[in-house]
Amino acid sequence: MSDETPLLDELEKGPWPSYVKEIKRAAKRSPASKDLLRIQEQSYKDRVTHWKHGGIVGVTGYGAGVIGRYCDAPEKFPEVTAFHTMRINQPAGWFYTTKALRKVCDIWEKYGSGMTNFHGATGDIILLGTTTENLQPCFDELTEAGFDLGGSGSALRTPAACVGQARCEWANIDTMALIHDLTMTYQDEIHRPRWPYKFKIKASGCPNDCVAAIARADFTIIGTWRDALRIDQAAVKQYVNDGMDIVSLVVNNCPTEALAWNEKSSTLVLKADDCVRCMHCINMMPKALRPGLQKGATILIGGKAPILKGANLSWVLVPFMEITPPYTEMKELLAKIWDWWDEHGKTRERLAELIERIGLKEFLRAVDIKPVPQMINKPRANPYVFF
Amino acid sequence: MSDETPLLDELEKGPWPSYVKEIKRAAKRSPASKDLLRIQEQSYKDRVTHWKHGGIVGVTGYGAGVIGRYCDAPEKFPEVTAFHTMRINQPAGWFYTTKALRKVCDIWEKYGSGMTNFHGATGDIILLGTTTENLQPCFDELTEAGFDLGGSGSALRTPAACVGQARCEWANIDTMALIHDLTMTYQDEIHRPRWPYKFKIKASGCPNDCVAAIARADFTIIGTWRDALRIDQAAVKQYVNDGMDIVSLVVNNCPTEALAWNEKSSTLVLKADDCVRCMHCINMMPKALRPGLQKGATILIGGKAPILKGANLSWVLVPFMEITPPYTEMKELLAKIWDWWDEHGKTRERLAELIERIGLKEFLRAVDIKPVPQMINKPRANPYVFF
Amino acid sequence: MRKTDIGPPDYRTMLPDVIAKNYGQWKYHEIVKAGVLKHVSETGDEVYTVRAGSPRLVSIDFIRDACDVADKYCDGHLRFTSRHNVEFLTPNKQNVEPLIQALGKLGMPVGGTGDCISNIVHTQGWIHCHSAATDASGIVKAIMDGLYDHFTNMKLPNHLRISLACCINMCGAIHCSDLAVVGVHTKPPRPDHQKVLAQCEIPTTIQSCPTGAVRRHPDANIKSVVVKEDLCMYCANCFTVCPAMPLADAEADGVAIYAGGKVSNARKPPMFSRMVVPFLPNHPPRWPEVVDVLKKIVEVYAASAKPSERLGEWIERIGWEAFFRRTEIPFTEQHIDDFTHAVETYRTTTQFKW
Amino acid sequence: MRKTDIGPPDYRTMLPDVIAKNYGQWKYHEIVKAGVLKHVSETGDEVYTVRAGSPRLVSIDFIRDACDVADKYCDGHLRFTSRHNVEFLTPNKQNVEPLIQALGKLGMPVGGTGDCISNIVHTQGWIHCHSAATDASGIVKAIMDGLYDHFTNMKLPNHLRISLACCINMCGAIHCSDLAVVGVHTKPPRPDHQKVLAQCEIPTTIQSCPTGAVRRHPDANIKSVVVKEDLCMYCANCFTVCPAMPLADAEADGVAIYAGGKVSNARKPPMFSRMVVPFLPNHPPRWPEVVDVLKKIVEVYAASAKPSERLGEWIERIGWEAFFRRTEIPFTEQHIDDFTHAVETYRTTTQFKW
Ligand code: SRM
Ligand code: SRM
Ligand code: SRM
Ligand code: SRM
Ligand code: SF4
Ligand code: SF4
Ligand code: SF4
Ligand code: SF4
Ligand code: SF4
Ligand code: SF4
Ligand code: SF4
Ligand code: SF4
Repeated sequence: MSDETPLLDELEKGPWPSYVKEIKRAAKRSPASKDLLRIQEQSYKDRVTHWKHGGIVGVTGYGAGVIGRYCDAPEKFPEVTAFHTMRINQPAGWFYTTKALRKVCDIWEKYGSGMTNFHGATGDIILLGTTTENLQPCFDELTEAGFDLGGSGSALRTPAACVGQARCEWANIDTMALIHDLTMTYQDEIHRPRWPYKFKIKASGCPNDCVAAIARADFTIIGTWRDALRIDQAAVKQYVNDGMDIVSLVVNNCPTEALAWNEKSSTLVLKADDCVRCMHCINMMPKALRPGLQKGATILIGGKAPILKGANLSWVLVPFMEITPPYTEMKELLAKIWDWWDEHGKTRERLAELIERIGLKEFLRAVDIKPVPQMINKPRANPYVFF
Repeated sequence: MSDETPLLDELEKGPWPSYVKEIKRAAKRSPASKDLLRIQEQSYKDRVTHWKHGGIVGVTGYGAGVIGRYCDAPEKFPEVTAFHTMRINQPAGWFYTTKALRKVCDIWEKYGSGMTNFHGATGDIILLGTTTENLQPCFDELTEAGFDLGGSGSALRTPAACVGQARCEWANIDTMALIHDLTMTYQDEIHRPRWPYKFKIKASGCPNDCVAAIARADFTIIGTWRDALRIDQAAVKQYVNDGMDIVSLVVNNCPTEALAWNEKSSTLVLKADDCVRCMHCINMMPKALRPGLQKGATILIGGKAPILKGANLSWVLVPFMEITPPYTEMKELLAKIWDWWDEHGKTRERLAELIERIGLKEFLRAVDIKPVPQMINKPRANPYVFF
Repeated sequence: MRKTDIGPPDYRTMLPDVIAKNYGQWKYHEIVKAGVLKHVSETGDEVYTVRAGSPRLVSIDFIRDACDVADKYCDGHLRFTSRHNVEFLTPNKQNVEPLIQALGKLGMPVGGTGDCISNIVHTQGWIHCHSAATDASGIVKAIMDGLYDHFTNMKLPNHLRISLACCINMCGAIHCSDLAVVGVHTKPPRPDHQKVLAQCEIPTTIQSCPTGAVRRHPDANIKSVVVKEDLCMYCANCFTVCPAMPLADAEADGVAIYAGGKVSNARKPPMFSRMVVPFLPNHPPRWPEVVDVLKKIVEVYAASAKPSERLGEWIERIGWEAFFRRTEIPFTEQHIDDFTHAVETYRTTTQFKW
Repeated sequence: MRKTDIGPPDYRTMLPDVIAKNYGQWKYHEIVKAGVLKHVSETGDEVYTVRAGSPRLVSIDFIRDACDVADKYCDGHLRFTSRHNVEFLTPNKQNVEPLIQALGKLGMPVGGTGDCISNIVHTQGWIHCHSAATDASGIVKAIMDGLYDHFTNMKLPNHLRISLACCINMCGAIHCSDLAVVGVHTKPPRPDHQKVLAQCEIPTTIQSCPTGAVRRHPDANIKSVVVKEDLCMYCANCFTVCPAMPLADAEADGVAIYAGGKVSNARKPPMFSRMVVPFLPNHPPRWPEVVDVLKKIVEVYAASAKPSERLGEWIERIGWEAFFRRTEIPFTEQHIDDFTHAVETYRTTTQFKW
């Protein structure tokens, strides 16, 4: 069968780096990648996928971390007959030494297609495509090198953190330390699926939410502060002198009218009680404004994609939680949530969907948290109340 | 049994006119009103109602217009054993000659309790409390006097109009003429229930919606205009000279930033394309601003109270309809809506609930109106689309 | 012979001359003072409107009194408003003060215009309805006494509309009012097995329940229904179709208070009223707890809202958490929506006030 | 012996010195130019970050190239971002330009910071997923080529995030993106009666359908399922649990485009992306229709939004009717929600633009 890939070749053109080039590079040494290229060209012709559901494949002792894949035309594409991916848990914040990365590359050159995703949408390193036989030895060498598998299936998925205090002045919590700790604490939950469905945890250091935790995590941790944000009036003046139209760019964009510009004293006036910590003014004037000093996190729950009952954004469960090792309060909360979900959840029912079905009231009772207005945007409009 | 009403007597105190005084006045001549007072006192003691469901009572040839009522203790309150109300269709806009009103009073003195509601929440005159025997003769004298019954049950309910062009400079349509015409056209639909449930029509002359049509009518007619609102700059200046802070009170309250205040020329600048005709600026400066000249109405549907599936506000069906006698376009639309609702609606299913159940798409096809973005605030967020 | 389907009188036969003459030609209006409107026509004509409060539940004597005033000052015409106030219209400025005097004598308060609290749209209650979970006219009287000054003055940020319905059928269409008082049951219906068969269609009754709480009686010999109490939300649909399952209960019935609704499209689109107090007991004759909560909310609103801001617009601006803090109304489980679109009310952001 | 549950490497072993030293002490940052960040610490230390675009689907050679650069200029460290860009960090200002040169040689564009279009979060597509209704990396490449200048420049009102998912499972979590491209099927699954019994649990398969479209095969002898086509919304849940009912179809599969979502809490709370184009055909290799629509939207947005206004904030301000008018995208039945909370999307006000 021909090795020509006229359609894919079109995707080598243009300024953006080309994944087709990448597959071709890998194909030089990996027959699997060669067939990957060919089967992709086939899909470009047919305009359908040529992959089938994977059976249960994996490594001893784990129920997660490998996505099984088989192609639907092994006779045409023998080298990708089986083409499983391994999800490798990234170090929190996605920092690497080149030494560690090269090691992963060497192992994958030996056991896999040489193709990867840096990174998967959840955050893992995705080692894309190997055979069933190679899974175990590849895993063994990876653990030797200090890496382990991430989550898949009805398990806790690999938690993720924004860069946080490692390189961001706005991090109200140490997201990387927290996520590393949780990941280590919940190795069993990550590797051995036992729940109604997947569960995701993500942590951002401030409401900018640079890991999109509120949209993608059943359990969303977002750094915040209780006191007033800090203002360096001199630096504010500097921005204004440098020509920033502070009123239209900053003051008028405050969602709660918490800011005012005092022309006379050319100072920025904050009504701290009205600030909802949206970050906008801080984002606009990083040299002049900073989060407050009483730092902690808001815990939100329920974020997920549309399957099955529609997408959810996480909503506020705990307005403020102090975030200090060993994170006991958070872990106790997670335990209560998982118990309740495990007990009442149907198969493929995410936490948010279970709460929608059974009611937030029941949930709050189960995790014994008392209702506060911060949990809602607005009270009920209907008169259909249970007493 | 005692005629003392110590509890009700408390409600004769205080500055607001007292309905208890009113019942006592009626009681002077009406034994029924005397027992009404006593049964009300009873309820004030027991803190429960003493009225029972009414059977089907009414006048010959009509299925609507009378609400049957019986008390649950005829032995104690014989005079209100049967105490039905008659709903009398008000003249559009609730204008009366004293002659007409006195006539109604005389008839009601003769046949009823002498107690009334001016008016009922739908808009009818409510003649509150009479016996089954008196219904027909009372009705006959009322029709002689030029009055007729309104709607009840699963019928078209008495339509209502704001005062409109009779005494309001903002009326974009002649609400009273329209509502009178519709009421006359649909006498049969009003008097002979035949639908899955009730149906209500209300018309307001502008988006201030002084009959709360958007909240209370399945078919909501609200006057509007297509061109730019009219500005009398001289009158604007006058307001400003009289000390109105036009920027904070008017300009800044425009929901779409369609207004600007030009300090130099001290003129009010309108971006007509951005105006959503909310009325605020006009409301604030009635002497300077007026609706435009291309007048018509927006038709909205679905408004209702919570029973059964929750309350609805009416939503836009026809962004702009010209409103001129004989209102053919509107009547054709009503016919299509009623046919579809009649065919698909379950018992006690209001139009909005049927649309929620079957889908707006189906409804639009049935009444053949093509979808426009004005019908929605925002497109779907979910990916669950039927093609 | 008998007349039917003649419809209501033609409104044109009911109009005062000045209205008929200037119909559709009004140019502008001003509020002369609380309760007095002046409308000016393109023709130069003027009409003064004096608006007076009414209990709505009135005797024919009341109507006749009003007619007497109208005959004296308004050439024998008057009208009622969509909120049940009475309006006396006259082209003669001179008539205005005497009119006000005359209404004073009748005990009819003049007001209800502009930035005020107008009449309360309300319903039947214990006066006439079998479905009532509370009274209507009685609470309304108590509330209007308590807020009387706001009817006769115009010192609020914008007008404030109060409505009351004696059960959740909400005949007052109170679901979009600045302040709404609604009668609620808090105990399930008690089917009367003697009467059910006689008075009710059992299948219809079972169907009527939105939560499926009404079930056939387990004992096949008893032709009646039972209520699964934990599923019941006391909506009374079953009672509406089956009189033999009353919910009324002296202790368990009372009122809930909702706030922040509006109907007009001015500035913000129309909004639903939302729960602020899930339950207050029925304490006739004057429902003091209800009056106090409403007064408190009006006070805080009047003190802190901006000009033109409706109650609901103000709450949206400051946030519900701030509303509960400032009004000192306790927040409970019941405030959290658990009906069909509940999730749409959850706070899916880190934006909130402490 | 075999190691398990060791977890990921400790991030502390992966940090460059300057990061380890100033961890938690960063004071402020500035964007030196597109793709170059400068963070300044309380200690006075500085770190420069050069951000480079990556196709995400890369060979180990690509990683090794990046490592070479990092060894040369970043003391052997680098990181990846939550949008799959590669970041090279160095305390030495002098290294920045050479770094950029070196990346240029490798064909890695520098940019993705500030008011730009960063990398596209995306998924597997025809490269690896059985569920794909379209490809991922291919469209992404075509789109980034088309919008390349917005990656290397910062001339938008705010940053604009594009995401892509090859089926409505939405692995890219694209449901809150400024612009989202999602693979959709538009024909029901075709159960393969031979395979169903062998490969699928029939009850589970029937249950899996949210609309109840999957039914037992009417012929009791055929142990399989049928699909009630008019109930099917092509969500593929049945296919996820039962491989024997594929939906993939060359003609009927394609992509839908959603817009206006955001995640950050800055100014407006997070928002969902909403449908702007219900269906565009799969036209590999470069999906020109898709690229054109996205370019058009970006153009109109860039031209008319205010500074700091995200795409969705801009649309909310001008209104969806104005959005469709200005972008000249046709409005169809499919845009109107008919799912669970549909009514919440209807326009319950007279406020709209013509
Ligand atoms: C690899 C990855 C996409 C990528 O290219 O990066 C991925 C790939 C798959 N996802 Fe996903 N999901 C991936 C991140 C996500 C995310 C994003 C996230 O985690 O932040 C989401 C949205 C967030 C969420 O969970 O709601 C996501 C929502 C889904 C769903 C819908 C779940 C839902 O409740 O809505 C499914 C369907 C399912 O679970 O059956 C799914 C199912 C799948 C499956 C396993 C397909 C299947 O049904 O078996 C895909 C395997 C593809 C393959 O052949 O490799 N994937 N999936 C991502 C995981 C890589 C990693 O571990 O880092
Ligand atoms: C008399 C009146 C209240 C009043 O004191 O003014 C009234 C009284 C009753 N309404 Fe109403 N409704 C009255 C206006 C309304 C309104 C307001 C309106 O029409 O603008 C509404 C809300 C708007 C709407 O229709 O959604 C209203 C929504 C209901 C409902 C709930 C309907 C729904 O779909 O949500 C019911 C329950 C039912 O229909 O079974 C109801 C049922 C009733 C019944 C017939 C009780 C029953 O279930 O049999 C009440 C008879 C009371 C009695 O004994 O006299 N009434 N009802 C109003 C009619 C007077 C008139 O004709 O002018
Ligand atoms: C007489 C009446 C119409 C009728 O056919 O009966 C009426 C008459 C006027 N309304 Fe109204 N409205 C009347 C019920 C309403 C209602 C319906 C209701 O209250 O149930 C509404 C919607 C209420 C709501 O939004 O919840 C209503 C919302 C308005 C507004 C919008 C105010 C706002 O900012 O939201 C205006 C504009 C204004 O007041 O500046 C308005 C303005 C007016 C004007 C100034 C119109 C004009 O130029 O004549 C009239 C005198 C207002 C005043 O009282 O100061 N009218 N007006 C109704 C008097 C009721 C009463 O006795 O108090
Ligand atoms: C590196 C990264 C975090 C990480 O752990 O990897 C990051 C880093 C920074 N983000 Fe972010 N954000 C990163 C993903 C995100 C995401 C998540 C996403 O895009 O999926 C979001 C939410 C997106 C959304 O809202 O849809 C995000 C929303 C923000 C915002 C809010 C902007 C807004 O007005 O909505 C800011 C503030 C700003 O840009 O002024 C911000 C600001 C920043 C700052 C300035 C924080 C700081 O002081 O260092 C960092 C440089 C921003 C820049 O690129 O100009 N970052 N940022 C991520 C880089 C992704 C990329 O390669 O492009
Ligand atoms: S989420 Fe906040 S703390 Fe984390 S990287 Fe983004 S801006 Fe910094
Ligand atoms: S953080 Fe947001 S809410 Fe707080 S003051 Fe700044 S702009 Fe306003
Ligand atoms: S609705 Fe408009 S036209 Fe009708 S009375 Fe009110 S303000 Fe005037
Ligand atoms: S009517 Fe409303 S939207 Fe139009 S200009 Fe006036 S305030 Fe703005
Ligand atoms: S609100 Fe309820 S109780 Fe009151 S009149 Fe209407 S139906 Fe009767
Ligand atoms: S009151 Fe409502 S919920 Fe309770 S049983 Fe009756 S119908 Fe059902
Ligand atoms: S979005 Fe769908 S097709 Fe794409 S990877 Fe995820 S599950 Fe597979
Ligand atoms: S695609 Fe979805 S809707 Fe269609 S049959 Fe399968 S599960 Fe049901």
